[in-house]
Amino acid sequence: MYKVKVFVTLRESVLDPQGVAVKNSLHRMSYEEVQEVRIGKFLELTIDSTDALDERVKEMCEKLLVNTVIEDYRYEVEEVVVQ
Amino acid sequence: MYKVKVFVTLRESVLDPQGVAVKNSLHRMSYEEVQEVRIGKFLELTIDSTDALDERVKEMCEKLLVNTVIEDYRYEVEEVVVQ
Amino acid sequence: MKFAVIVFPGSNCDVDMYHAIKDELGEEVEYVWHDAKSLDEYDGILLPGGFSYGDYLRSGAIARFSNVMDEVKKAAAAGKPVLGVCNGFQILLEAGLLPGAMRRNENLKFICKTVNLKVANNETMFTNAYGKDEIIAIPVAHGEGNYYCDEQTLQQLVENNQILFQYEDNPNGSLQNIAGISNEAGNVLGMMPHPERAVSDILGSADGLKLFQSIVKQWREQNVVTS
Amino acid sequence: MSLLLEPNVEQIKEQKLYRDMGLTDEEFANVEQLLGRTPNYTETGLFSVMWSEHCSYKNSKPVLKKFPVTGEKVLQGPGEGAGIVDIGDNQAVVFKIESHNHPSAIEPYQGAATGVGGIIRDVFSMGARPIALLNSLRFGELTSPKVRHLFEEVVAGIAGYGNCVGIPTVGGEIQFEDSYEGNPLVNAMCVGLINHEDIQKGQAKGVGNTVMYVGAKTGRDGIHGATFASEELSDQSDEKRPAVQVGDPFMEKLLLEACLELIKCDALVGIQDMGAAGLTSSSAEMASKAGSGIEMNLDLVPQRETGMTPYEMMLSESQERMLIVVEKGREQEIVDIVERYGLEAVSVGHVTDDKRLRLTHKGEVVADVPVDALAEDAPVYHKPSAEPAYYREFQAQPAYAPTVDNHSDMLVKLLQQPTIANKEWVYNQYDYQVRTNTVVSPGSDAAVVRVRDTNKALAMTTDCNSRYLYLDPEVGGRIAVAEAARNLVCSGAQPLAITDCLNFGNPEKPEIFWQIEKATDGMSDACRQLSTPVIGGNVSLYNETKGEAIYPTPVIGMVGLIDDVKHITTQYAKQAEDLIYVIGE
Ligand SMILES: Nc1ncnc2c1ncn2[C@@H]1O[C@H](COP(=O)(O)OP(=O)(O)O)[C@@H](O)[C@H]1O
Repeated sequence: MYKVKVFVTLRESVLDPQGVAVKNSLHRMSYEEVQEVRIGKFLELTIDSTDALDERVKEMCEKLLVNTVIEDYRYEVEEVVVQ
Repeated sequence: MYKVKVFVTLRESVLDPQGVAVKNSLHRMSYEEVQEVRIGKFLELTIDSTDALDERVKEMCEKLLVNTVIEDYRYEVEEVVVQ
Repeated sequence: MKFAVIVFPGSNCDVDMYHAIKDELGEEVEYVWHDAKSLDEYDGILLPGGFSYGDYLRSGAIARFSNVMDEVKKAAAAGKPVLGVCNGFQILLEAGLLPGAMRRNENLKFICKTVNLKVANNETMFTNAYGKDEIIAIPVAHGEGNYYCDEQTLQQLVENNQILFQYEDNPNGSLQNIAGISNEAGNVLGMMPHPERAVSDILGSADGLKLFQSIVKQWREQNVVTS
Repeated sequence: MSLLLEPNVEQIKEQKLYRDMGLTDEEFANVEQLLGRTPNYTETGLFSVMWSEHCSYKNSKPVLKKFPVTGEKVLQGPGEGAGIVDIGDNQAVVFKIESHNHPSAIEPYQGAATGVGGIIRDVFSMGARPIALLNSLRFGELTSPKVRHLFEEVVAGIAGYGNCVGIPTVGGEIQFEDSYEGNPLVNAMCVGLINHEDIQKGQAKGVGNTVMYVGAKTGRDGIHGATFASEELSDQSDEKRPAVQVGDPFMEKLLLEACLELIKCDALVGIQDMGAAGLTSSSAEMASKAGSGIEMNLDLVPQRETGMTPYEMMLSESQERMLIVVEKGREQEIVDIVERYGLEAVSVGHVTDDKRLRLTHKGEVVADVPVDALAEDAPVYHKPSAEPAYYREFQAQPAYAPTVDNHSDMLVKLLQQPTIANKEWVYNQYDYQVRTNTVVSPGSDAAVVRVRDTNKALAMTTDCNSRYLYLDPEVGGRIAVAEAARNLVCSGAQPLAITDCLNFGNPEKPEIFWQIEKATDGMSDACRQLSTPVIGGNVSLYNETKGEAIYPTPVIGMVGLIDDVKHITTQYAKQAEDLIYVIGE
């Protein structure tokens, strides 16, 4: 059993209106030390097979989970011991 | 300068309709090895101060970034060298 | 002319599209379920608005994998008119039938109101009944209509006259005030505003009807029936 | 949480654990008497939710009796999921309003969203196609950041749910006033359209017929939501936070379409939404109304989480679920219809003739109680009532007439009041046009939705000026109904009937109960005068924070009929030089 954590972020060149809004809110709450906020997605997949794990995760990301026109991604794999 | 990465996930027993829809879609695309998908948020804050960093990040999370009624979070701090 | 309105789980403007075609345009129209195997019998394909698959993950991201999308691609390649409105536009983007991507509205809120559009190109199968630069009133209703593409793509859109509709007063922050774009061949149109909501005076505007009339006019010209 | 940790019968009784679930000592004794024994943990849970104010109306029944509920055109009065009024041509309008105040105070987005989801299910479980949504909202003053947050999130939640399901949100009202600061009001109303022959009842008829479960899986969401809705908000409410449910409007849309197809299938006998108190109220009420019983095997209930106990399953308020009764042997027809929409329909039990709700789990009977005890025998309280001192003081004051020096300035000031100001910011977030039948959009006196393929249209509005009710609940109650009627008439409609949501403070305080009594007197009076019977509604009591009650707020939802779309009128000035008249006193 594997836990795959996928981090999806907007590409650098794409404006992140949500991030800007959150940053502004933080400033209003006087957390002025915050220079920038970027908001992305964090997906946790529980996967039950080892076959070509990397390859298949990449496929899932590029076909469905990520829109590569505006998003970048990276992922981490963690093995989980099933009791 | 610090990069703080915040991972926000739905609490265990909270329904994640988004995750369910994505899982079903992956299955239709024949990634049947995927047992579960949970979708959360991934925030990157660039912070320009060291003063009570941990404390203030926790505050920001609990006051604004995270809806503690239905979400859990954890974060990582990374020091960034400014050129 | 016979239209297909594609119904995905979560589509909700399918009924509006259907009635616009049947009651106001007076053409033949049928609902086609998302798992349909063929669209051969239809002359025009309509992807309606709504929240296909709840718009979970990203609008249109899951719907694009529906069986019927292969058929939509075939119809597009065959030069049939394919119109995606709102969620339909988002699906066409995700499916790669149109370039670019959608972001959340600049103000991060869903926006429902009637806006003025400029018909930026009236020489297409979707706009031939409009005047050049005609201003039309069409409702928008979306949370993710903030169109984005890279510089190079934008340049191509401009050079090929693929931008058909632009907002007079941009409600969502889209690049170049883009409200609707076509593919290079000109037979696939994606637009955020809802022409099917503006097809009779009782609804506040009938400006959208000409879009459908344009499609029919072009189709009639190409398919002259000799009897 | 597992079975092992559940208290046993003695512990429940000796440690008075039933109190934590909201039952009083007398009520518990009453349950023991009805059962002839002490209830176990699951059974105590069943009674606690069914006897909560939210499900049993134990405090409000005496006042609700006063409402006129019948009329020539009324096809269904209070008692079912929603009321129904004939509009001719074999068509009828179905509508109801409901509160989701407490969940919205705790988690405004999801609280408001699931409020919308619940009221939509009430309408389509009657067999009707929902055609419009309205709402009525009350918050503290916008100067408080906390209030602004609540306001933004509630509006976003209503939009998020309604827009996705594809039902236009066409109207509503909003008031900002201090008394709602810690206890906002979120009332949602749904209007549907039905053909007479499609009207469904939530009844479990026909011994041996199959009880099926349709829709989302059951999780541990909102356990004790019904009890929670019947309690005052305190700082401890934060600890009850897991009680908040998360909605899935996409699932609701599928469920809606599937159910509207199901009602065309004559294998369907009864259908009811699993609302507050979920499986418990739907099963007990369906059986009680039909004079039958239900036996369910809880192992068969679709579960989202592992290790759920009978108690948890029965009290879960997971959203987007329906309980249906199907002719024995025809289950597959139901499964086929539902699967087309990507949903599950599972047989979980059958109808019996012994008028009992019997539940089994892992081969054991875990509850066995009379359905009428749950659904009918809840206590009814006639709370003491007392005229509040503040009211006497107001009455003693001389009538006040403000002096205005500069009318232009005053007008501008008035228009700047958030309660009076333009509400575009709100309704532009609602898709008010989807289904292309909205003929008069938000912004006029009432919304108007045409009835396709006829010349008819329906006008609808929600209204309540709670300041008037605070000053004089009886007159204020009358005014609320009259205002709603005027809004409809100004749109060209003949008012048909009302639905109401009685939002009040703690009824155990005599002054509050007095407000309830007086307000409902006034409303009843106006409803009689205007021939607009009450065809359904909802009660939300205990709207207090730190002992301070909200203003008495009985929200009126009214629907009227326009015979011909040509007669629709809007409130806007049409052209220069038009004359202005004042009609009335
Ligand atoms: N919560 C709301 N949801 C949708 N529409 C609303 C809401 N609040 C107000 N509106 C719309 O804004 C308009 C003005 O509302 P309101 O200020 O309450 O006016 P009135 O006093 O005439 O009822 C009405 O058309 C109403 O339907």
